Amino acid sequence: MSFPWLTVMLAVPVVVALALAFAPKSISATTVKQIALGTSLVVLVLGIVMAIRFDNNGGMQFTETHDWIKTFGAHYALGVDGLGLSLVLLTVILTPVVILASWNDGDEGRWGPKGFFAWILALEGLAVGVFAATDVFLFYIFFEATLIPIYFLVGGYGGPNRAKAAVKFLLYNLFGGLVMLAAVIALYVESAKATSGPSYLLSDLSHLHVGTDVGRWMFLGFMVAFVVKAPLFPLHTWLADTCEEATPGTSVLLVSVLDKIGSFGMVRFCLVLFPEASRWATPAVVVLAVISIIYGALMAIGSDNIPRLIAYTSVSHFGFIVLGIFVLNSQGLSGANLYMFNHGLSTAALFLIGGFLISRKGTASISRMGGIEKVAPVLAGLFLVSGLATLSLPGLSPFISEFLVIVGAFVYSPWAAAFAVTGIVLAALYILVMYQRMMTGPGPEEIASSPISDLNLREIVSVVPVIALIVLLGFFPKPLLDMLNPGVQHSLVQVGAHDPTPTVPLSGGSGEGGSK
Amino acid sequence: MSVAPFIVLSAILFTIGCVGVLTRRNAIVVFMCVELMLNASNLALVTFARANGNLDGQIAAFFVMVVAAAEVVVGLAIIMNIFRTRRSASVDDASLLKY
Amino acid sequence: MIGFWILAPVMVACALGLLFARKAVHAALLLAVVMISLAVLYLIQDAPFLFAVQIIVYTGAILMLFLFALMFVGVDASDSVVETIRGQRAISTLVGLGFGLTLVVGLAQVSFGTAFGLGAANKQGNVPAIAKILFTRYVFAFEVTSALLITAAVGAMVLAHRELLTPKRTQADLAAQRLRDYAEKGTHLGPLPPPGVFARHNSVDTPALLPDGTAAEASISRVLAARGTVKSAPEISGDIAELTEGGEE
Amino acid sequence: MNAPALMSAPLMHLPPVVDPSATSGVFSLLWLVVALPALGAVVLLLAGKRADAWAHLLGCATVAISFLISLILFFSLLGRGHGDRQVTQHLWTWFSAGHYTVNLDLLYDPLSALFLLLITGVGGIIHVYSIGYMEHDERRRRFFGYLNLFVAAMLVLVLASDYVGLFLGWEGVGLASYLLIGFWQHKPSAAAAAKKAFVINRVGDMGLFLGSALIFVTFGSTSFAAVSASSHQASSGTLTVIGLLLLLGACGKSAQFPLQTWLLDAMEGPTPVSALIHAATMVTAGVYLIVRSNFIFSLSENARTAVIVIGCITLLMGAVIGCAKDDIKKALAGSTMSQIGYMVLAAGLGPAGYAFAIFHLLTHGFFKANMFLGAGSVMHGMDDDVNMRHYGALRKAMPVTFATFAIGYLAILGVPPFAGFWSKDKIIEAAFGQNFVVGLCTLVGAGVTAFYMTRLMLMTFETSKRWEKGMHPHESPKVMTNPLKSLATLSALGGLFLVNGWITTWLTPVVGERVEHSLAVGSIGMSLIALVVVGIGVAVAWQLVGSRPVPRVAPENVSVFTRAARADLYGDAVNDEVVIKPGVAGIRGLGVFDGSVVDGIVQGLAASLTAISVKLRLVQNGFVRSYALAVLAGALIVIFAMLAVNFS
Repeated sequence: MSFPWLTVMLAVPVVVALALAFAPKSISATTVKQIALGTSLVVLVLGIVMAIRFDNNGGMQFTETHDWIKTFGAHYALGVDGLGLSLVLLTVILTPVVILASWNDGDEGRWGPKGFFAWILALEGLAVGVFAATDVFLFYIFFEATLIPIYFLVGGYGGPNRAKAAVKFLLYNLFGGLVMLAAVIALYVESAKATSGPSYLLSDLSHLHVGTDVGRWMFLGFMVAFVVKAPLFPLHTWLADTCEEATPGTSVLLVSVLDKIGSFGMVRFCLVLFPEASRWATPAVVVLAVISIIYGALMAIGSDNIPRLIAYTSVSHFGFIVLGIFVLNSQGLSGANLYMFNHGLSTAALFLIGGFLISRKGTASISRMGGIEKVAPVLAGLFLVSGLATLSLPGLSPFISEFLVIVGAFVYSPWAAAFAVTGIVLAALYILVMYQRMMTGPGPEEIASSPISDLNLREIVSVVPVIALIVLLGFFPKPLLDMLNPGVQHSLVQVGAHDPTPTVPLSGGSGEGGSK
Repeated sequence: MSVAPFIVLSAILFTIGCVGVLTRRNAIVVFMCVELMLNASNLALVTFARANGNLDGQIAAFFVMVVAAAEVVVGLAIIMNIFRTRRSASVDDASLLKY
Repeated sequence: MIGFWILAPVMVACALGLLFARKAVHAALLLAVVMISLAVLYLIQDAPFLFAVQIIVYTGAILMLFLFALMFVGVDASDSVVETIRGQRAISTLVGLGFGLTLVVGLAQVSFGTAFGLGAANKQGNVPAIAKILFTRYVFAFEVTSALLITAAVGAMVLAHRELLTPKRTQADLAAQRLRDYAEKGTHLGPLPPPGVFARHNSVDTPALLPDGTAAEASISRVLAARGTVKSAPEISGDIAELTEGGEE
Repeated sequence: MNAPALMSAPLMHLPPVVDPSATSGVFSLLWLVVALPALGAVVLLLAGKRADAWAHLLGCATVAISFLISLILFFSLLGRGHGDRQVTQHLWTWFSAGHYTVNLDLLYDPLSALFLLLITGVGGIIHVYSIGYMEHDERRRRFFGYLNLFVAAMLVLVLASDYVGLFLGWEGVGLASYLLIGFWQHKPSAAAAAKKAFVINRVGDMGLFLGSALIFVTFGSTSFAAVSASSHQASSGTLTVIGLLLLLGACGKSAQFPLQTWLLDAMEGPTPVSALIHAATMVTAGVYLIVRSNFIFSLSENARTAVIVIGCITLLMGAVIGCAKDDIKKALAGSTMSQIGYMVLAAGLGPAGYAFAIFHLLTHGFFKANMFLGAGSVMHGMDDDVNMRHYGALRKAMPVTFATFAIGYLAILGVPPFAGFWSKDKIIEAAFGQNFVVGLCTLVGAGVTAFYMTRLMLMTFETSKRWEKGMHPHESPKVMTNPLKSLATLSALGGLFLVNGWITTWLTPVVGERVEHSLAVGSIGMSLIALVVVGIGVAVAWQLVGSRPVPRVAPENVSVFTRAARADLYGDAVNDEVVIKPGVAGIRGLGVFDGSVVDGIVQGLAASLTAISVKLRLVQNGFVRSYALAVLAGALIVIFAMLAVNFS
């Protein structure tokens, strides 16, 4: 049994978090921050080593399976395939960035910096656990466990009425979680009927063929939880309020990492466990996704608060991701999987830089800002690049995933693609309108009165790697795509969907283009 | 001697006891109705003892009486207390424990 | 069975009376009648021991306790039949009737079959048989009930007990209080004069005579005075004159 | 040697198949052409203040070197045989999903060769010019960084061998134009113009996005080679839809009819930007797209008619707008819009017009850039005042600028020896060959062009002096006039491209054989007619503007046409009315909807729960007897339930 990579990556941050939490009061704030940063870097190194050792078309790797609760058939089973590894990598990359960026955000919160960084590390550990769980029961446990750190992070450190936002967040997600619990229990009942006794292992469950009606109800159970988590149109209102009140670092972890559990869950559980129901529900989900693309974008254009605007852009991007998943073809699914990683990076950059700006200006309302480009060019420049990434400019990584999703949507139905593509125009609008109102123009007079300082070294060091990764993946997405594609083919085979052949068969060998 | 009439009588007495508890407002009368209900059940117990031919019914009735005694003692003490503090023995006056 | 047919209507009537009796004491008495007829029914059903216990313990003790309580509370307390809770009377009669009907109808359909009768069980007499069962199979229950009775007694005592709110007054305090009252308010010092003690009249309502022949107020209790049943001196003097006719005019 | 595949459908001339051979020898330098400006951009943008001293030199150097390489490549391509002029260089596989792979390859063939020369050549000249023009701007390093970024993106656009690669260049160019239009960000109007340009481009890009998606769905790949090989097998309906989508993309980028409003606002940017981006290169990207996708357009008749219609409308609109504008740069922008209308129209004529569209594109690149830079030097002299009504009699004050501007003026009019004459007449000829109405439009357009160009020349250089007080215009420094001279020579000698039809034969491997249309009146006759119409235009302009004193303030009581033309034929008004006002209202309504309805349901749920619990609380009224009643009722219900269960 090889070295338990995933358990170590899961345990290290949680253990350090506990150590920090119960550390003596006398520990100074900077040492807490250094320990937190150090741990997250260690986990990052572990993640990178794991990625290097990952063999692209080796299916589920780094697996560990131990019996946990026999009667339920629940196992402590971990393992990652392409998608799982990419999201684990996203988590371990973003956490040090967030820790570095929100260096002194935790100081005046309720439990001080100790609590702040302890909760962030706990969140990282649990997130890694969620993405690595290959047992539905274990996944559910982690799924609910991740709510707690976010609740305390939002509730303890953040804007004026953060308590209300934290409660709303918790109730919304718990509601989703409970509906999912019903489905998990139903899953137990179904798997108990199977000859081999009840088992929550994904490998066993995927062979389980469930009746159509039961399958559909269970599919809906899972989908409700995931639609709340990856906020789609009707169940999205909690995201904007939470991000408005939370510190930028928490919003990054919430939107870039935790909301991915929703879309990750759809790919990992909905498609694999309930293929027939997924095909049955595709039209409805595609319509819902397209609505949230346009709805999120319009709301973003209309909002006057930076984190709120970024949150609504994420609603629109999640619309794209879910659209990519449920058009059930390889372009769409590869695009969606890639989109999860790219969206994580671009939103993180946007949130963090927005956060630096808000901490400097003291206000988050766009209308009260102006002419910042003259005063803080580096901040404006980085903000523009991350904004361009959000509106998926080619050459930056989100473009490739958005293009693939729209191509996938076009394969599914031209109308879906036509409506989805308006999203790119709305994206251009909300980013550039925001940039124009904040950065350009002479700016209100108070610019002269309170000149804001440009980014300091710490802030630049925290954001630049993310932006570098965005540009790098914009031109060389191949390594990431090679990691994701085998998983995509496997899911498609599992769902029993196949790509339609192009209407005009490619004549002769020159079809693949390129060199003779 | 057939059993049915006794049981029917016991049922009637029990019902009258219930209605008494619900309608009378004097605490002590309510208490008496409770006693009436207990006696009705004793009657049924004794009748069934005879019907089944063993004395368990009667022993049960005996125990009922013992318990009734203990209950009356404590109940009346409570009513005395309420009367001493509230100068009225009406059941409806002790209605502070409400929404 | 005839006994039953006689007693049943009486019991039901008394029970109904219990519902409508205006005075609590009447309700208590009606209950006594019901209990005694019940005792007779026990007797009819070969349960002499319970017959005795019912009469002595239940009616004799518990019901008497009720009467004591009634005396404390005062017979006239809260007898008004006006219903305070809206709709309570109507609904409770309705529900009560429904309940009764369901029971009676239910029981009527149930065939109890012929009774075994307690002949065999009471072979050595009812009481020894009960005792045998009571002290073998139910001995634990028996002990528990005894514990229950003790706690009930202690409970009643605790409930009835009233703490002395002010310090206990000694005899010296009382004497000083009496003198203070006499000094300030002129209240009669020392015990009040006893009632008049005469040859043929020494009952408590005969007033003692002051030297000038008038009745002494303080020698008669206020209650009797209030009630106006106090003998006056002239009434008594009439006897005296007659007895002492021959004496100096 | 791969003769065009004639095996199927002999009657319909088949589009040439893009079948490039791997680069060898000198062609392997192809990637350097793109890499140099890109590297320049990165260095200039990331380097801090210390790069300010040599920033502009690096900027010009990178473009100059890539111009040299393009020249070398051009001549080595010229040296190759007629059929073997398509070369590709595989950089790396960009991304793949399922069996759809997109390679980032560079395709160098006659069409992109010409574009390379235009972009790096004119671009280089404009770089040199902007050294002088941006002399006293403290952020010049950033300006050159953006210019290099633009050149790199435009090169990617013309060298891409795949629609998605083309899209990379396409949006890169859009970003560069956003940055450069909004270069003086402190001016709110510049920032707004930049945003407007980018958003309207993005609306066009939607078309390109969906076009490439449809191409993938139909052909299984988006590389030019694959698509051109099997485009004749696709149904005409799909081809038409693809054509229309690509046309939408082209309209967005080349400011054609529905999406043309941004071009006039783009004049907010510095003049070299207007010259490079909004005259020579970026706005012609749409024409390049149509000509490059000839394997689609030549196979679908109604797609081409749509292109022709759009071309005609824009041609006339641009000309009319050009007549009424007092701002010299906006007048030139109007004329650019109409000249591009000519090119789009030519491209729409199918195989007959592709070569002439590109030829006119080159010549227009020369003389329009020349005139824009001339306008820039006039503004430089009049310290950035753009209103022609404050010019007048600048001929003596700025002789060199006047001379170069005049050459440009003669070229755009189509006066014989100059470049304009050769390219525009060919288009008019081909238009008449297609159908009479289209030909007529081109002729009217030529006439109106003559009118507004003459009006511009007269108001600026000839008429009486109307300078502001204390204004003494002076000739621009050498670094600005030399580029003017070189551009003037180019716009004069541009016609050489056409000598014995060289350009048409040069472009046949890309766009296919040119179908000759014999004209009733012959080509010389057509040129004469065109010259007559131009003469009329000049005369009318002379009569209206030359002979009367030019009022210093734009007169108010003017005909309804002039008022419409001043408002850009209400293009902006239509956009505001149809898109922006309802959009803003819709968004505000959505905000309310989201707050009250979606959130309302959630809050409402919580509120109703508390309301119910308040009602239920009243049941505990404190009376023992009510509780006893409840107990009895409960007992009764239990009995009923048991009876029901047992006896049912």
